[in-house]
Amino acid sequence: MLTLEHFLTVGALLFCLGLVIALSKRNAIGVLMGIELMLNSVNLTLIAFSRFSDGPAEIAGHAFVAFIITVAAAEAAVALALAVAVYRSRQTVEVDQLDLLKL
Amino acid sequence: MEGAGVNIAFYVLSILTLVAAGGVMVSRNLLHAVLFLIVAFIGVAGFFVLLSAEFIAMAQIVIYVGAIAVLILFAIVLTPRSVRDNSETAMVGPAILLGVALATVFLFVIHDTGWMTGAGDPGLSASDLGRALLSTWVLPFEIASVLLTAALVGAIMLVRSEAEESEDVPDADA
Amino acid sequence: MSEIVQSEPFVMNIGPQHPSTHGVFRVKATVDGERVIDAEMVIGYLHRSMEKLAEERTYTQNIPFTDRTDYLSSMSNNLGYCLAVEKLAGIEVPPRGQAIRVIMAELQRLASHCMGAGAFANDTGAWQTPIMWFMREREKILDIFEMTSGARLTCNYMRIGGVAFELPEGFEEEVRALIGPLRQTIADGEGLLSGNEIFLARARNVAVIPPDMAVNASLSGPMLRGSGVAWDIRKADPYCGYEQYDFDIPIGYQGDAYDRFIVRLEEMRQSLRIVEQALDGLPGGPHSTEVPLALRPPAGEAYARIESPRGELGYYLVSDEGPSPHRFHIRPPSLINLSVLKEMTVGGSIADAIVALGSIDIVVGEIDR
Amino acid sequence: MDNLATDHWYDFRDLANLSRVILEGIDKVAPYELAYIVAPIIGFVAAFVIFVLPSQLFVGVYGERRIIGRIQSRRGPNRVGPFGLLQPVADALKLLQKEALTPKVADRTLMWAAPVFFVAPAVLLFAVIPFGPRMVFADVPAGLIFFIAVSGLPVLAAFIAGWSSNNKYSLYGAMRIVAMSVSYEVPLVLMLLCVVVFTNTMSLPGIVWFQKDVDLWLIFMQPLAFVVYFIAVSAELNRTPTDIAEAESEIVAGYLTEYSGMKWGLFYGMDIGYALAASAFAATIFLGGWSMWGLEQWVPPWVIFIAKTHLFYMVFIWTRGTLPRLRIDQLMGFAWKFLLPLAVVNLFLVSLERLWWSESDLGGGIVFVIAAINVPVSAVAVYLWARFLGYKPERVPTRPRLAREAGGYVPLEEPVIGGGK
Repeated sequence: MLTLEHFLTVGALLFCLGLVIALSKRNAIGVLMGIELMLNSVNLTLIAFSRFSDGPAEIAGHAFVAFIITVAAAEAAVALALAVAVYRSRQTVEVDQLDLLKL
Repeated sequence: MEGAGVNIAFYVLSILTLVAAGGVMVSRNLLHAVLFLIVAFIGVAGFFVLLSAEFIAMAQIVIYVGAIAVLILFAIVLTPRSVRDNSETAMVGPAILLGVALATVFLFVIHDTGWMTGAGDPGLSASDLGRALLSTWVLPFEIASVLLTAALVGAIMLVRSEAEESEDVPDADA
Repeated sequence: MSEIVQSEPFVMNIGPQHPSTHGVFRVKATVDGERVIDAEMVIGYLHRSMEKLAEERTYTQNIPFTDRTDYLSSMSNNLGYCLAVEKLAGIEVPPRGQAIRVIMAELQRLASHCMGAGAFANDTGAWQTPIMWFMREREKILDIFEMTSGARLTCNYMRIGGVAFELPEGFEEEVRALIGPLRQTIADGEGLLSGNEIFLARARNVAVIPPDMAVNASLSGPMLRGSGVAWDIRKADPYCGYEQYDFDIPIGYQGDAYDRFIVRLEEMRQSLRIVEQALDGLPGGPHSTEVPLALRPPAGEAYARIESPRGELGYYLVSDEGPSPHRFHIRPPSLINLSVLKEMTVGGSIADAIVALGSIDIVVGEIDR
Repeated sequence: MDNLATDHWYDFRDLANLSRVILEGIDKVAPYELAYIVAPIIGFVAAFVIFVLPSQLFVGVYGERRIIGRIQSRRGPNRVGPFGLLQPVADALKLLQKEALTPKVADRTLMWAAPVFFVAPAVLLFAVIPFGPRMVFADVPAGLIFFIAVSGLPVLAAFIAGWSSNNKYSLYGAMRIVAMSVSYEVPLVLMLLCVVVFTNTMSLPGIVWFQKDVDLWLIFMQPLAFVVYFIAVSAELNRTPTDIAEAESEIVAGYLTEYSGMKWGLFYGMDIGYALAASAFAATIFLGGWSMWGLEQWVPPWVIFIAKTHLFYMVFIWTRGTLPRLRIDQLMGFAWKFLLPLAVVNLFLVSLERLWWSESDLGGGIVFVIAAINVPVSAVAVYLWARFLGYKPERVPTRPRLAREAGGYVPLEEPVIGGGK
């Protein structure tokens, strides 16, 4: 018997793993991967809510996920372009090296 | 959702997805990390199928696995070997601490709340979603398309070097 | 891709073990993404020291060596060498011998161009089909060589003063039976490739050699003619009575790989014309003059050149009145034609580099000798 | 809908009967859940035994080699077994015996995993293909997008293969295949979107039923979509003239350079598998699937379907035997500059037509009008767009100039343009 809690648990664990990755990775691309994982976990949660509910909330979950996927695609493209641009000017994509604003 | 098959599928997918996500964290090679990420994406797509959201599952595979993962692979392969390691900054300790704390809170909330679950009608098809997107959600839909265009233009403008911009002066014979 | 990120240039070995280097030839290409920014040729994998070895053998014994330089056109190599010795020793060749030599040299040109055009099509990616069609015709030519000289590839047929044997029974019929199908195959190959949009995209405006560069680099053969320079040793400095035959020099338009390909195909047609004329007017008489086995030419030097399938093939001989040449040197057209490879490849993509190399039609045995 | 075949198990016009009878039999003697496990196995075995394996071996390997041999005026395999029919088996045995080398500097795990990742999606692809009216293994409502999603996966496997080999040629192959598939996915998906808009369904059986109901195949209603599908799919499958990822004359064997033995064999076999899947997909979408204007009443529909699939595969073989290969920049330019605008124009056109169809009450006969419009419009669009992009074949000489006498450079009388870069 699978309940909503099962899916929410997986979503929460996935989100936390993504968060840890996004916060701790040195490489900008690694950070991006963490963010993608977080977005995925949110999608999972939304779809789970949608599946276990009735009425207009059901379609809303799907629509939200569709928008999140769209935004994630745009975000990935821009983030990778940023990484490439940063690499071009600084010869590194390591986020702790990018400290020009630090005093 | 009942039945042995669904239960087995859920646990297999959970283990697959979470192990793959952990693989993204621990693997030293950035490319291995991306491949783990792809497995995690496929696992999440499997969850979507399990939750009878076939269309979203397919979109997940097409966009995340087919496009985003490929984009990341490109970005990695095109940066030199020296920046291809996947090590952590000094913030790894606090990050893990935060993650564990957040996970605890999440799990507490998840299991403590009495969720009002409905019957859950699994028959939500792609055409239902399409109709919703073009009626209820038409404004966000259009905004998303504008966002995609903006992201496209922005990504191209970001990576252009000055040499390339000078190349694009229209020639007489081009 | 290199436009998105400045990628690091790195060295890529094309060869010596590579499907498209036509033998053991190596290009150390420095590439930036898909673009070749530098190309260095490495040759010598097939060096057999023929020029030095030839100084230890008699003039007649050296003929088999020449088979093995350009192993795709042994008849032409035999001919060039024999012409040089004849010039050195002042030997006249009877008319029948000369006509047989012309037939053999032209058949050899056909066989070699079959290989060259087919291999070039293969390099552009026309997977095996054109080369198989041309190989089918080449096999028939090799059959004729076998029935004449006993060997298919290393014929060793020319001799100082003529040719080794009289033509066998049925030779003329065999050759005449060959001409029609060969014309058809040339037309087929042309129909498959010459107007083909993909082939044009791959070969047109690729590896362009301007005419002044072609002349300055002393290119010869289809490489030179592809650039629009009308130069053919058979016309400019006739040997073996080429002045009697009626043929044209095909020349290209702008010196790209495509021009060299169509020039080769047209040259095959012209060769067929020459073969037909030579067969029609095949004179009687002896096929060879008597030449002493241990030939000792008078002291001096001689340079004889012929239009081999690949270009100007020259043999330079110095005699000190001994039984073997004092100095034996070959001017291999493949090597000289290869010298512009860097100019042809740098700036293009890897795929263009392969097409450029294929359009030269090299034979590594000749380059390394 | 009329049932074409009877429900008797011996009616081989519909093999679904057989599987149903077997499942019912199992249901009587075994617990309920077992049928769930047996059903996929039966479907899998049936699809493989009837279609995939024989097609792979005898069309993909043997047939391809024989036909290409015929094109190249040679015989092809003719020694093993009658007419050389056992040649694929002999090849497989040889590959099994060969050592699968792994270079010292390669990424061993990934190099081992790549063929596995490559094979798995090929098996999935056949699940949604309708072989007959009821012979569809998994009737996914979004079968079309399932197909697109799954057929994008082997590209990643090929990338892993190329990258893990740690060979420059392999890396080139890997980069090329990824770049190509990303580019060609766009016109491909747009064109399939045209099909979806037109047929109003995303389910593959639904598309077949649509074509059967209007008695016209989609290839006539959507000729441009068919052409673009063929080009794009041959690019994704690495078939000549777009096989730049394996271009053997340039980068040796691309991402397969370091593979040998059965690991290579899996790639080779599954390349054919994907080509067959793409052919089956094309047969379903554009060639009417199992329907054949009533013939399916008499001939088993799955036989018709397999015949159509093989027919489409023959076109792959034909192009492979005759065409040279394009360069990567030309291929990318072709996808973005040529196919993409055409696809957008076609989508617009199809949407208008669909709107017209749903607004008017002309019934099914309107598809013939639409076909009569679309065929010339597509041809004109292709021609005009090619002209606009500078395609002028008649200006390219196919024969060289001729000179009578030897001399220097012969200047051109008029500048030559056209073709090339």
